[in-house]
Amino acid sequence: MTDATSAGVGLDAVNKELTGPRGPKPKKAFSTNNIIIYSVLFVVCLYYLLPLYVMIVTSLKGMPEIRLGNIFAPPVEATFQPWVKAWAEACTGINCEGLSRGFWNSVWILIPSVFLSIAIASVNGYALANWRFKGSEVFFTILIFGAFIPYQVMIYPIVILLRESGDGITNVLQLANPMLEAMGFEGFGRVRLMGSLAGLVIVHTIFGMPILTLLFRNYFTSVPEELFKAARVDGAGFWRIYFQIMLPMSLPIFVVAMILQVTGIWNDFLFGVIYTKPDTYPMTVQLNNIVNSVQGVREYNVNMAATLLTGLVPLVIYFASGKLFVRGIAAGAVKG
Amino acid sequence: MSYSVEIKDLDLAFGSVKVLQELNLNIHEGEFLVLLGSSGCGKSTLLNCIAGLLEVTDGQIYIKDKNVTWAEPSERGIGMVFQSYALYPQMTVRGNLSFGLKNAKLPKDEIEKRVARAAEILQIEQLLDRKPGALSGGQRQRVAIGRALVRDVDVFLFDEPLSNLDAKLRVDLRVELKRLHHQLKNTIVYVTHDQVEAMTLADRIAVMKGGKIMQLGTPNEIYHQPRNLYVADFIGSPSMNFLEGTLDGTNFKVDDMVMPMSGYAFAAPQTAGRPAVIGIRPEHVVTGELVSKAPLQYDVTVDLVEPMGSDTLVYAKLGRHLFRVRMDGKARVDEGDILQIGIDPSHASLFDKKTEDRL
Amino acid sequence: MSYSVEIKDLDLAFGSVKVLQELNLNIHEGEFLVLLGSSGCGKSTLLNCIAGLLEVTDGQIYIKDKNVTWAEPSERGIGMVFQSYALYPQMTVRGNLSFGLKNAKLPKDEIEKRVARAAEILQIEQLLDRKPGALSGGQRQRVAIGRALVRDVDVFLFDEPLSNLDAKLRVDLRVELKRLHHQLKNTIVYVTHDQVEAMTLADRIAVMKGGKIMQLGTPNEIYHQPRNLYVADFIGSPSMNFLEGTLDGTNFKVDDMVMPMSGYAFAAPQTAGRPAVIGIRPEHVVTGELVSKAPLQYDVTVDLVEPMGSDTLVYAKLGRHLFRVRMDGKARVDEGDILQIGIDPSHASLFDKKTEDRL
Amino acid sequence: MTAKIASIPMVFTAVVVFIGCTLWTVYHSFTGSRLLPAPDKWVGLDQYERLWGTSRWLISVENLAIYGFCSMILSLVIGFTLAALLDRKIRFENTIRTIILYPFALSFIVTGLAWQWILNPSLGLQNVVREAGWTSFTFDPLNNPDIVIFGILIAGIWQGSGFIMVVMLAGLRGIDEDIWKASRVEGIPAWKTYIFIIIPMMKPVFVTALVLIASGIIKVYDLVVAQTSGGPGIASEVPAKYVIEKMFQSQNLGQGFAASTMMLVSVLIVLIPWAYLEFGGKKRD
Amino acid sequence: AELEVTHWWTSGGEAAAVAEFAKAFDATGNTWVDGAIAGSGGTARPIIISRILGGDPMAATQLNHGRQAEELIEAGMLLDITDVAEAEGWKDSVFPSSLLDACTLDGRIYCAPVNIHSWQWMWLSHKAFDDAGVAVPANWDEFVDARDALEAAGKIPLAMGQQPWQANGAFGVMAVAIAGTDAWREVTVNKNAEVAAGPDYARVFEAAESARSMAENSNVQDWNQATNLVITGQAGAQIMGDWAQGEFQVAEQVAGQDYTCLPGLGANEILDTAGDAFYFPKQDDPEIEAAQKELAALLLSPEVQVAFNLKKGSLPVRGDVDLAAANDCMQKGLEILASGNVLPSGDMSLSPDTQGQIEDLMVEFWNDPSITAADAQARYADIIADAD
Ligand SMILES: Nc1ncnc2c1ncn2[C@@H]1O[C@H](COP(=O)(O)OP(=O)(O)OP(=O)(O)O)[C@@H](O)[C@H]1O
Ligand SMILES: Nc1ncnc2c1ncn2[C@@H]1O[C@H](COP(=O)(O)OP(=O)(O)OP(=O)(O)O)[C@@H](O)[C@H]1O
Ligand SMILES: [Mg+2]
Ligand SMILES: [Mg+2]
Repeated sequence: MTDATSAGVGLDAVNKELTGPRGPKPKKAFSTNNIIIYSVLFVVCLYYLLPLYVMIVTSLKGMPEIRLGNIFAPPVEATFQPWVKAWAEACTGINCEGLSRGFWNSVWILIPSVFLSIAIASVNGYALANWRFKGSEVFFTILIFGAFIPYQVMIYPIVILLRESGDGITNVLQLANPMLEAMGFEGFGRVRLMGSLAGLVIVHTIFGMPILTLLFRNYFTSVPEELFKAARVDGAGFWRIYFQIMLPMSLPIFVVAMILQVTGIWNDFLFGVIYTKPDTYPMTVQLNNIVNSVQGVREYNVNMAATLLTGLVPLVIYFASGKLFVRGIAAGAVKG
Repeated sequence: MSYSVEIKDLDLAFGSVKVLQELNLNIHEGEFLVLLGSSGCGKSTLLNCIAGLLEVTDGQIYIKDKNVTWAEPSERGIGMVFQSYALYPQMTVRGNLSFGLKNAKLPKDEIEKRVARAAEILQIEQLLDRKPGALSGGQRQRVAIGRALVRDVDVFLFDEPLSNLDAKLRVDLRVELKRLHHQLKNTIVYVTHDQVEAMTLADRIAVMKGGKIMQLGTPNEIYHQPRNLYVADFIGSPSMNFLEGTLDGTNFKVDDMVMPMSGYAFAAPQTAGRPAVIGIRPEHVVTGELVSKAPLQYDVTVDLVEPMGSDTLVYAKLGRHLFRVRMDGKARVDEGDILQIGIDPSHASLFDKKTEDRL
Repeated sequence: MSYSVEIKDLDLAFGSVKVLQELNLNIHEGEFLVLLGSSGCGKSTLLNCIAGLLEVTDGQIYIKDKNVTWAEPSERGIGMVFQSYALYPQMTVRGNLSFGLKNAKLPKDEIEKRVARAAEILQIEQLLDRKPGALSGGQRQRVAIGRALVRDVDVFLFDEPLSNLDAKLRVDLRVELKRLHHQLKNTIVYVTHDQVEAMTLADRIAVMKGGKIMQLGTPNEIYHQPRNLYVADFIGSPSMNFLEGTLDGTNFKVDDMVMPMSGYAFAAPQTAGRPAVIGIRPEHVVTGELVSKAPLQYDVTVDLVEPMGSDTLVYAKLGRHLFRVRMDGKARVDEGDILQIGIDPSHASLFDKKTEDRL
Repeated sequence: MTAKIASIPMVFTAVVVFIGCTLWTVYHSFTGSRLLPAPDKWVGLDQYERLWGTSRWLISVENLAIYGFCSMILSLVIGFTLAALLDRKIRFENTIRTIILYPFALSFIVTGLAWQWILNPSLGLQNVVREAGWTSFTFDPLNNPDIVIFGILIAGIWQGSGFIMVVMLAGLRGIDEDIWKASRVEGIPAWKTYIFIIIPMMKPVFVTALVLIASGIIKVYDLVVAQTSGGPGIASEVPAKYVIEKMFQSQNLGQGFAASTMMLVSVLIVLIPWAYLEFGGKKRD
Repeated sequence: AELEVTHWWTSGGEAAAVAEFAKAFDATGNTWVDGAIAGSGGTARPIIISRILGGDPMAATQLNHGRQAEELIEAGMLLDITDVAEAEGWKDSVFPSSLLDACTLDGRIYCAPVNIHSWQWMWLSHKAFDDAGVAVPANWDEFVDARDALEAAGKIPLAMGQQPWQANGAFGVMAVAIAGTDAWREVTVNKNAEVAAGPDYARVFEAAESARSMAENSNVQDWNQATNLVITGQAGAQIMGDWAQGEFQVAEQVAGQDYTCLPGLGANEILDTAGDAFYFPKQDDPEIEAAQKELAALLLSPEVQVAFNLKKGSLPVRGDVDLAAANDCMQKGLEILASGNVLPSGDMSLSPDTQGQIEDLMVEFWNDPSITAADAQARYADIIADAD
């Protein structure tokens, strides 16, 4: 009974094999379904790639060619002049340093902002996930609501807040001045938050906080609670658990947060324009300046080169990080 | 022919990973066949092939003598029940039951009739207007079965339908399922990794390992005459005791003990000095008064006692080997006691050491 | 006093949900105490209270006669092992074992000595430089135990340490754990919802339900003298058979059957006509030759047979009641057969129908 | 304790910045503040009356409504459709997903400029089509006040729909594989499964996506500034731009605050039902 | 000392003019840190103001003088440079004196006017009219008559950028030219809504309506792009302030030969005297304050005035400088100035808020052909009635 393969059955089976289908179902390479799916995707890809293509092509053309030709046509004579000009020569007012100035400003804004905002948000997330205290959820809820408050509501009061807290810090620091001066050191000068790099870093930290905190909180919540308990039983405190247990475990989410912040801060325009001064303008503001400083005709090629240059950093980061970015967005967004 | 499902030379590979290899299996009409194996051995894969949810790499599948190798799942006359129930959460129970029928454009009253019948069989009439979210695990499981039931199919496929339930409920539903099978007499292919479930439910069990069927047989055959070491070890809890030694004619030698295997039914005459493994189930080791009746008797030292209520499991030292002995729940033994045990070789199994096959 | 852990009037609430209520529990020095109960009954919560990971709402906790109600987890002299192992994934095994000691600022050579000793006891010396990711489930569990071990604590707390492992490994580790306890003689508080684990491991079991302890006693007491219906039903698989009836003097009447309960040890003299429930374990129902020796004998019809290898579970109809009978694995019974069974009332348990308490 | 100290930045941000600044703004919207905040020049609802009597504000609101509605619908539809297509085990999935998502890494300034260029009628798309022979072809959304907002929409969708697609894709991947199997066994065609089973199951994902889109919509500013500066005329003005200009350019803070308060109110209208569903619902079950 | 100076002069001619300031200032041993903000005053002003408010002021900044700075002065955020003005004798040299009045609040002077800009110009392309085969018009009515010919020749009759202030400015020019000075004064200075709703202004709105239709095909954004249309002969004319002059100059075109400038649309030769001024936000560093004052004095010095205004295409604020190098159009302007045909700028009479409202209205009107002249006039009168 176990192996009921009598001769008859065997024969029968052979007959069946000769007649019936066997193995994988043959696939039509061009089933209607596939044709529809792939052609839709093809068109979609065109739509998404078109602007990039046009920007690149345009940035490589000379002005005469642009005026005559078709924006989709590849450059007849590729020139990198627009790129050079955008990077180093384009003028705003009498500054003709192009985007290069903005680039370094952006870098100097970016590094501390990313670092500080991630540091604070990750500690927040960690505290919210593992060290809930009375009211912590309330603050968290407010924070999340904050993510949806239009920036316009807060821009002006923050100007005042920055000024006042700058003055406040100044006052506190200057209390020490007599002593310092007595000791032969130079006293503290006036601390300015508004218009300074520090101010912008604070603003970015504040506005990055809701989303990042949410991201970190979700992540740390998904870390098994028992790990945290085990560490407590092992006698580790708040910071030790954070640094020795949580931090090493959460590299992926830190990478994700970093990508989000780098792109977010790099792309910021509103805060850059309001909370900085020309010396410290980030690249996006510089870009807007260059594009809007029309001298005679609009130099579309230079504008496009400048645009591409500005987008380059986030694009490079985005392409380099590839799947992580996607995973991070998904992890942070869907759970939230 | 009376086969309900026939699988011929089935191969299945994910990319270069061969999950099923040259698999042959015939399932009788009305049979309750359980696919049993540890995690990752390819049980679900095989079931999905039968259902048509996976495309085979090679081989053929017949259901009711029809070659369905290329057929769509819905054309195969199968119903399927999943471990996670896979109920449509936003539809009521009634919606869940009737969705497939509506889709097949059955007349309304026919749909109603079938839903009512399934609900009656499964005793879920009063739940018809609830959503799955408002059901307990067992009720959900029943709805999932109902969804297969209404479709009036020949073959039911179950993929670990009870694994998500807690122990008590699992036992209850197991009984119910068995009763349902008696009532409906459909062919059932049932995947599980729980050997108790397999033993209690199956007409026949196919023990799988690494994409191959190790043994196909009734629960009794599998339990008492495991065809190889793997099956012997996999089936039974507490598991079989194994002692390594050599087989010399009909004598099995372990260290300096000699066990005459005269009562054992060898599959073939044995060569002398063959390295072999003997397997003895804990419950086949007798103690107390019965020892005197056993052909072989040994003294063992009790190492550890596990009282389990109805039984007591004793871990005892037989020479350098640890030996599991199952005793009555009321037996009083303590660690360090010397215990007399008796073994009947006719209840034992012998395996070749190298091939691991039954001798 | 020789109590290792004392819990006095413990209350714990999450918001308005009272999870533990007026709970009192004393655990002896060196005792293996198991907290047993179904999911959500508050076992882990109680354990976390002892560990100091949850703040109690009311009551006191003493460990080694010291009031630790407000102490930090690390100051309580406890070690804890979790279901998910909770190993620090980025540290090696050695790092995992020494983390707590480093926190306590122990000298380096002392740390090394302790780690080496724990590794030896648990036989994980060769794993010390691996990361948890490269360990099997059982090895991870051992490391988790090691982490508690190195800290030289008085009380070990285990929260379902074996639930994540597969059946075979669970049995093996259970045995190891028991052996370890014999060797170390620490106090152990062990949470599980698996009654087999509880029965086999415990010196005493505390059966919990809804945040209260239903019964505290040795496995034997719990199994044979369950203090109420809940415990009786919860412990034992297959579970107890219950028949409802009335108690008249020493006679228990079910429908038209009368069972003289002369052998039963009543806790108090009984009033006549009291509604009661009798509970009989399936293995206390005898069949075959033994029937003639039993004080009570009945004929039953076999309804369903579940072969389980070593045993066969028979569902039989006694009057209108379904009755589970455990028979030998080799017994041959079929559905529809008439079976003679014998019951010894001295092995049965009687419960009040209303209060559900043992009579 | 340490936890509380470590949370000070968060508490500060939540209370002082988010609540404090919001209340400050709301309060000052009832004053006649000009260039400088004038807390003592109480004018009651005057600012709001003027606001709702200003055609530029009305157009801004109308634009935002059109933009918001279309971009919600389109983002959801496009995002879901693309996610569903990508979920069909197609080849080059990673490449295509990367292509669809990359605009999300670009700023609105960059997006606006790129599309301004493509939609430029004398040099861009329209010109190309005309040169290709279809001389009557007209596609100049950025210069036509009636449809300029759709020109912005094209760019907005381009930038943001990839993100929604990823969210949807994650949602789709989160659906129990067995559900698909069950529907296949029952012979339900894929499109029906999507519509009747998958989409209803993804309700939370849709809600999340919707909230994400909505919170972005209300902040639309950079895009308009870069692409049209609100033109032609005031045809593509949006509330955020109105606020900024009233506050700083017209030096009428009170008016700007009133407008931003209205923006806040509209956010709350979207957010509160969501929060109620999301958090209130959880407590009940 | 290093002084950061913010301004929004970023077009070709403007940038060249600023460079003159910077050069002169750097020559004094100080450093001009240029803080150009591209876009227009609309983009730049928020930034400038938020920085002053935020306690991080620049050392000097361009602002249109007039009422924009009033509150800043009241709040004590701007430096009082009365002493510089007195030392330099601005009272006598600044002409017309209304410019200095605009910098004065309660008798103190807070800003240094640097140029006079008047809006009242129309720029006409000779090439365009030649191509169309009509003579270059000498006034608005002639221009309107030439419309058909221009269109027939494929020209845009009137070039118009899309920036809001352009529409507003063009309307202002028409108001002065068509409604006449008195009506204009009544409306702008006295805020008389009746006049605004009256027949004089009705004619203005009608003219604006026809201008609107003439500018229909002008799809450029920035004013200088519109100017460029005129320079290249694609458009017939543009109504734009004298700063457009700079663009013609950069393009090396010659007034009277390549293009013609018509003050007051050829109807009413009068100029308003708007202009740019520099303010000096208060700093707490005395060294910087000194440099600020130095800069203030420098900005009005005759040589710098000449150099700057030649490049910028605007008129100097001093009556006593020699602008022999100035071209045809500038000379015309100087003559009108000298004859005293001047009006105060709207900036000086209307609050930014009111201007903003008018601007919004104009932008809407210019871009939406469905708004009739009468509608627009009614709304205009409402705004004037509410103006403060
Ligand atoms: N889509 C897939 N791609 C690649 N490998 C797969 C895929 N699905 C399953 N496998 C592999 O095939 C093998 C068999 O998987 P299958 O799901 O059939 O196991 P199973 O016996 O059902 O196990 P379980 O009891 O855990 O459900 C496993 O090793 C698994 O890793
Ligand atoms: N943080 C919490 N907030 C609110 N309720 C909780 C929390 N933790 C546990 N509970 C509730 O307390 C009860 C007891 O939980 P506990 O974890 O102690 O159960 P358990 O007996 O360990 O169950 P299991 O066997 O599933 O682990 C449950 O009903 C649970 O829902
Ligand atoms: Mg499986
Ligand atoms: Mg638990």
